[in-house]
Amino acid sequence: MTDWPILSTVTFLPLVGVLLLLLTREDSPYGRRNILNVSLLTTVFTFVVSLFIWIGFDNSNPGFQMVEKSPWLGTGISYHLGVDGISMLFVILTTFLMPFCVLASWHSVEKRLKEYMIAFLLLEVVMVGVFVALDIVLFYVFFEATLIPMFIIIGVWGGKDRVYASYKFFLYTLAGSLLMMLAIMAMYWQAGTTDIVELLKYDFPANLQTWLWLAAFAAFAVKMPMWPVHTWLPDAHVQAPTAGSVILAGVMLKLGGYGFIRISLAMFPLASDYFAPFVFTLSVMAIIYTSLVAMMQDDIKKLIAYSSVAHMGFVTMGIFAGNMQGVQGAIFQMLSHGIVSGALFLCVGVIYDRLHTREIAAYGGLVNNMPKYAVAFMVFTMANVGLPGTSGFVGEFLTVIGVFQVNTWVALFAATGVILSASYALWLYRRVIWGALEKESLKGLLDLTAREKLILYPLVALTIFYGIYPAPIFDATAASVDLLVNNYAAALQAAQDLALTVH
Amino acid sequence: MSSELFLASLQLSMPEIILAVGALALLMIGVFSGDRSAPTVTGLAVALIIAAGLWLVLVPGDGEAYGGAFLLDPFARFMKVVALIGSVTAMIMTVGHARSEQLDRFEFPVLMVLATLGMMLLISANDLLALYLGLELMSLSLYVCAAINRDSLRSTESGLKYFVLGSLSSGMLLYGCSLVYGFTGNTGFDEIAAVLSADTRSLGLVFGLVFVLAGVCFKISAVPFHMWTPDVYEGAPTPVTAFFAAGPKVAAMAILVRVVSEAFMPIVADWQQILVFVSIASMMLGSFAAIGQRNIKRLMAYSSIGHMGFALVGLAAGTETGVSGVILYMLIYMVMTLGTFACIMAMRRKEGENVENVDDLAGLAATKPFMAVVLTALMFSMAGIPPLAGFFAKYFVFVAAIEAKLYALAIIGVLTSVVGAYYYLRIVKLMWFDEATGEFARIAGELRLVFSLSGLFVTAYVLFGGPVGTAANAAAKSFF
Amino acid sequence: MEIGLSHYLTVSAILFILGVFGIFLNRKNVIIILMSIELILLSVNLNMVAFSSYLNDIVGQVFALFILTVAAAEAAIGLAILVVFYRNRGSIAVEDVNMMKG
Amino acid sequence: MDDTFFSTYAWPALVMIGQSLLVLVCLLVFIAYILYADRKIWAAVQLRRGPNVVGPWGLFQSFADLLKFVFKEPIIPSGANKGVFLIAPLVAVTLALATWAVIPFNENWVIANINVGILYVFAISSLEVYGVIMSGWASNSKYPFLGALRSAAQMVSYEVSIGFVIVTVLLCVGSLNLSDMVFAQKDGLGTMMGLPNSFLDWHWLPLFPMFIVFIISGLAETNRPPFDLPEAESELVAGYMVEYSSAPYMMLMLGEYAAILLICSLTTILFLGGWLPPVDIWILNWVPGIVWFILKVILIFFVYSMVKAFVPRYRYDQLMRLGWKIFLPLSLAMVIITAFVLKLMGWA
Amino acid sequence: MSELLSSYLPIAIFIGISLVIGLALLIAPFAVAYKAPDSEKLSAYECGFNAFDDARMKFDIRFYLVSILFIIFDLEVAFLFPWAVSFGEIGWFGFWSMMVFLAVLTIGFIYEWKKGALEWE
Repeated sequence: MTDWPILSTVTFLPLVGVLLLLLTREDSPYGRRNILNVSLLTTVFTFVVSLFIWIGFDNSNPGFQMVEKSPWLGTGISYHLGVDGISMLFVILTTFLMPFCVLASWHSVEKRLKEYMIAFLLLEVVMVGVFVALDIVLFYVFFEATLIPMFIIIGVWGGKDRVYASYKFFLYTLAGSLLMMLAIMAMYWQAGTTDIVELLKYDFPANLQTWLWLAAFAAFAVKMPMWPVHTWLPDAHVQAPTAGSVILAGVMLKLGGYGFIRISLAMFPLASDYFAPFVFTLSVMAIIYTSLVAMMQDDIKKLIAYSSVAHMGFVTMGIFAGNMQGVQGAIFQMLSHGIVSGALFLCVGVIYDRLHTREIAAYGGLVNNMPKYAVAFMVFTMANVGLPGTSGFVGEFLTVIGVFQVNTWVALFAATGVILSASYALWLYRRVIWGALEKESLKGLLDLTAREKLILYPLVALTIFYGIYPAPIFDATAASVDLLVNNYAAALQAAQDLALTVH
Repeated sequence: MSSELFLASLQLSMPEIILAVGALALLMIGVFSGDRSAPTVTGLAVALIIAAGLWLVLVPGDGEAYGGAFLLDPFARFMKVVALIGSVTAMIMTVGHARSEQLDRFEFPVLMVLATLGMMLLISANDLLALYLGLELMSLSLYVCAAINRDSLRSTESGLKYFVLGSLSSGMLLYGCSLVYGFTGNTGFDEIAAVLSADTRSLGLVFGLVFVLAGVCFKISAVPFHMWTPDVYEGAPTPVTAFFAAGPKVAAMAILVRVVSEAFMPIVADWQQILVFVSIASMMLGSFAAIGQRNIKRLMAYSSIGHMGFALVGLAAGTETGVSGVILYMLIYMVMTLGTFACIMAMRRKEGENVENVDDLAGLAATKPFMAVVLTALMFSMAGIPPLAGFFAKYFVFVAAIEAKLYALAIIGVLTSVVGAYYYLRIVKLMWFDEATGEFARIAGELRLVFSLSGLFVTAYVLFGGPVGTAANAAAKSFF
Repeated sequence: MEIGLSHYLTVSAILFILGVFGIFLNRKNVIIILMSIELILLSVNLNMVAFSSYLNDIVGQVFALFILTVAAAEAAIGLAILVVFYRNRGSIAVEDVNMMKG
Repeated sequence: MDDTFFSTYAWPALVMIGQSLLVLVCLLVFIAYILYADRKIWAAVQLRRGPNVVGPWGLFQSFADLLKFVFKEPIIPSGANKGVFLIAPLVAVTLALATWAVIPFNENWVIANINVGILYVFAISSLEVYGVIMSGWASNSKYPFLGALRSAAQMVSYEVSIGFVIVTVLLCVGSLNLSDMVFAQKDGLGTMMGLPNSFLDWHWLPLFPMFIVFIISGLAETNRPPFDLPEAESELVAGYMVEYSSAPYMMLMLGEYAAILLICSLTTILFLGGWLPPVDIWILNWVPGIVWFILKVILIFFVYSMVKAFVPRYRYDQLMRLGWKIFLPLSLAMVIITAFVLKLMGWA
Repeated sequence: MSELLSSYLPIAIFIGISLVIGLALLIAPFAVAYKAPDSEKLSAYECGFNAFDDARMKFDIRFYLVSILFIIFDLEVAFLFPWAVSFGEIGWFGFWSMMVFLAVLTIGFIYEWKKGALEWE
């Protein structure tokens, strides 16, 4: 098992599915069935294989594991893969969510199913790639490559304003990440390597760090998304098909957070420290402002999208708190949000498939004929709010604790965000689920089908499980985060000492 | 010249000799057997170019020939191979279109061979005189190629425009050459460099430099010498446009690289400013002006202007990394362009008419999925989205710019590439998001081959880019 | 007055500028453009020969000879293209070269 | 003003002016009599008497014509471009006369013994086509226009062959100076065979085909019959001269005859040994070189006149065919052959 | 007097005098001749017709062709002149260089011939 390049296998396994899909034909019900089966099998199999990463993962080792390295492109760039505690669980999260995306698209995608599935499998390849890449150019390649399939997914299978949304998504992200590309080049020029392991050890000069941090920030902040560059997200979410939203919220947003931890915080500690208040300000703005905006929404998906922005505010806040609780909380929050927001979009997908509208006003009293749905939806809403006992609580709590050690006011404002999120989430739940079943169109709705149960129940279980017993995740991340935080503190200390000796 | 020296010269320039003698032989074959020989002549022309390319690849040995006017080094070899690939591909693409575009005359392949010969000479030029002659041989053939459809007003008009502006540019180039000659007393690049590093430069020489750069920039259609490009691209028959966009650009860029990094290396500060300006202007114009274009050939013209701006970013750095970036950029650009033009040439309605509006691509993903996938890959590649080849092209030139501390250039570069992405996306959007308005006829085999290969190249570059990059690095070492 | 290099260069510069202006300011006839191009090439030749004599170096004159040849080829091709254009358009006025706006 | 200026500039300039005037006056008088001779010869062939009224045997006919032309009313057609219309004859006559500046009439009897003499002649005579084009275009009338076009095309067509012919001579001589060309004919094929210096050494013998090509091309170049298509009376009346009258007309004619004489003297210099006597014996050497020169020119002119009298006019397509398809390949081949032979025999 | 001046000044003087003679001849009739223009006399000659239209009309494309061919071959001659003059000094290399050049031109010539550019029918 040791020699087997498991990371490459997991990363590129979906390509096998792509190849198989290319051989199928779509023009009959059987063909359609074949496509779905192939996709489902591929994603499930990938997930199963990816579990071996977790099994083989050594929790006590803070460094990179399962490393693969070979020269590539002949100009200093190498094909270098590996996982540590920070990235490993994101890989699992990605492979875990993919089968749900396939299942969620079972009936809802009517045209060009084959291309749809191919796009999703390619997306899986590049997303996993981002998390396992240990060469910064490779990282960038995967990071940026997510744009192509996502653009097509939103544009082809999206809603009515899909063209606008896909353009906005693409160009926002591209503009941000191209600036990061310049930062990567500058890092290469400065450090003479693009290897993340090497770069992590490299001490960038303080003034250069500032610029590099800003450039990287542009990319990750857009991807994350942080207020005020978040505006592409609601559009993209609303227009994307259900599975697209799941992936967007569940995984793509995490690319930004992962980037912050892996690159901004770890490589530019001085700049991170310098800019931390700035990030806190933006995060608090995001938490409060977008929560308020979320309350004003008539569209379920848009509401969830804004809530995502708010939750990502906690993440950035936690990351740049720069301490153990903050960073671990942020990672946990991202993983939890990956599951919860993905699940919420799946819930929306369930009723959207039935009624083909996402207007909140079109619903009401669903509890009467969809009790199971109401239960599932409730669990996710609670998790979204951050109710203790759900996974959402752990992350939010930890990040707030983390930031409390750094800045009390920020923690205070962030805490108000929790209250706000409770109000919009519960209000949404009330308007959709509670109340009398008055609308004619809703009366004929059936409760969850077997497929939908298969989608939602595992997520419900997981949400509650991690809410009660988050230890497996902390165990995995602890060592790496500890190393990271120590390095961060050490770098700050060193800079301070230097400053003192100079004066 | 002693006979051994002469024989060595002959051997170094054998690919050129093959092309020259071959072109004359083809002309004779053609004229003695009439216009129905056009397919044969095309086939033989392809064989000739392949023969020249094989000689280049297989026969080692570098050096100077003809008293230093002709230079074969790894750089020249690499660029020549690239240019030859471009020419031969463009030539193969014409086969199916010869009749409909009235290219079914044997002169056309002969002219293409001559233009290719001009490119080869240009790439190897190591003297202002050789540069001029190579450039003119190429340009004169291209002028005629542009106007080859003599019954079409658009074709002849584009030929006329190309001719007038092209001659103006060679006039400027020459004026520059004369000043450089006058103020350095030499026309050989090595001697010019030697004089420049020994003396302080004079104002007249800077004028000469500016004029020379202007003349060459015209050929690569960099702003502000781009005026001809959209019209010529639009007016010339599509196979000719494909030809224009491939080899000549590579050759002109090669000589630009050689002129600045060999002859004018000692006054790098002077030409760097010029190239930075030209590069910024090209990138900006290329991305902004393309937005409103409806004709896909015109769009490609602006796209090529923009791409030349990006390639110049690397050159402006004036370093080995930069040159290697330019080399790779030109290679990748050429492959993408040829693939795209193969797709454009495949835009033929079932009724038989060729269409060239961007909107005609609507719904292509439904009607011709394979072509749509390839064209999508090409468009994303042109926009510079990883993991496609176009990204790496941009990556290498920008690395060089950062290395040379041209931050502003790099930042403007990435911003314009976002704008550029917008119009490439429009094509993707049309193909994938919109409903088809009509269907294209069956795609000719050679076009399918070309765009498949091109699509394969841009997608698979991540896998096999290594050797290509190494070769480019080795080629760039020629100058440093 | 001794006629030196700078006089030749000045004359040639004036010719060159005349040629360039002839191309851009002329709105009437394409033939005039062709003549302007020839004028530019002649100014270059003057430069070349003047430098050649000044530097006591034959290369400039060789260059001039080549320029002459290429100029002739260029004129021939230009005329030929102009003729086919005329056949299609029925005019060689500059403002009629306007099928494509660029 | 000091003496050096006078001795280095003014005096030589005065001498030059004097020489030039002398040459030009003699030339014009010569042309006058050549014209007379032309008419006489033509008349004789046709069994007419020709001009015989003015002066004894009509010897002053040309001068009478001159006076008549000058006193005739000059007409400028209403549609004509006046400036160009009047400049055209001036160009024609000036260029035709200017060429004579480098023609050596005898050893050192030359106005300007420049080292690129033949190039000068070639250049100036190439310009003569401008006079034709200008006059035809300025007249704004169909016949002159077509005549000028034809004439121009014909002149340039044959100029190519003439160029090649000159190259063959240059190969043998190795100099562009016209006097050198004559000197080079002192020794040649004849002396090589052991004969004394004689007319066998001249270039006409080794380059015989070129000699013929040159003579015929000369006819075409100067629009002489049988190649007088541009002024074919039956088709174009008088070609580019239709609208001309009075002195401008006379100037065009003068230019033409000056050009014809020039071709004759060029033939003499290139092929017939210039001022050299036919055989190098004392009695012939005693005769001044200029006499031999003039005699040879007259001889060629006589041939031209006879051709005019005898040979029917060519059709235009025949004319172009002769020029492009026969003379051009022939002279090109002769250049190659001459060069090859010279190289092979080690003569060059 | 410098050598350049001594060999070219006579030419300038000669041309000047030719010009003066030409001008004198040109001006003479305007000075001395009797003038009585009328509109018929001044109209263009057209075999008794009134002129139909402007005489600067379209004409046969072949005249262009001839002029183009002339330019090419005349330049060939321009290359041959210096070659021929220095023929004795350039050896076999010079000889064969020119032969290659002529061969290329001959091929061009053959092409023109076969394409019918030299026909005048």
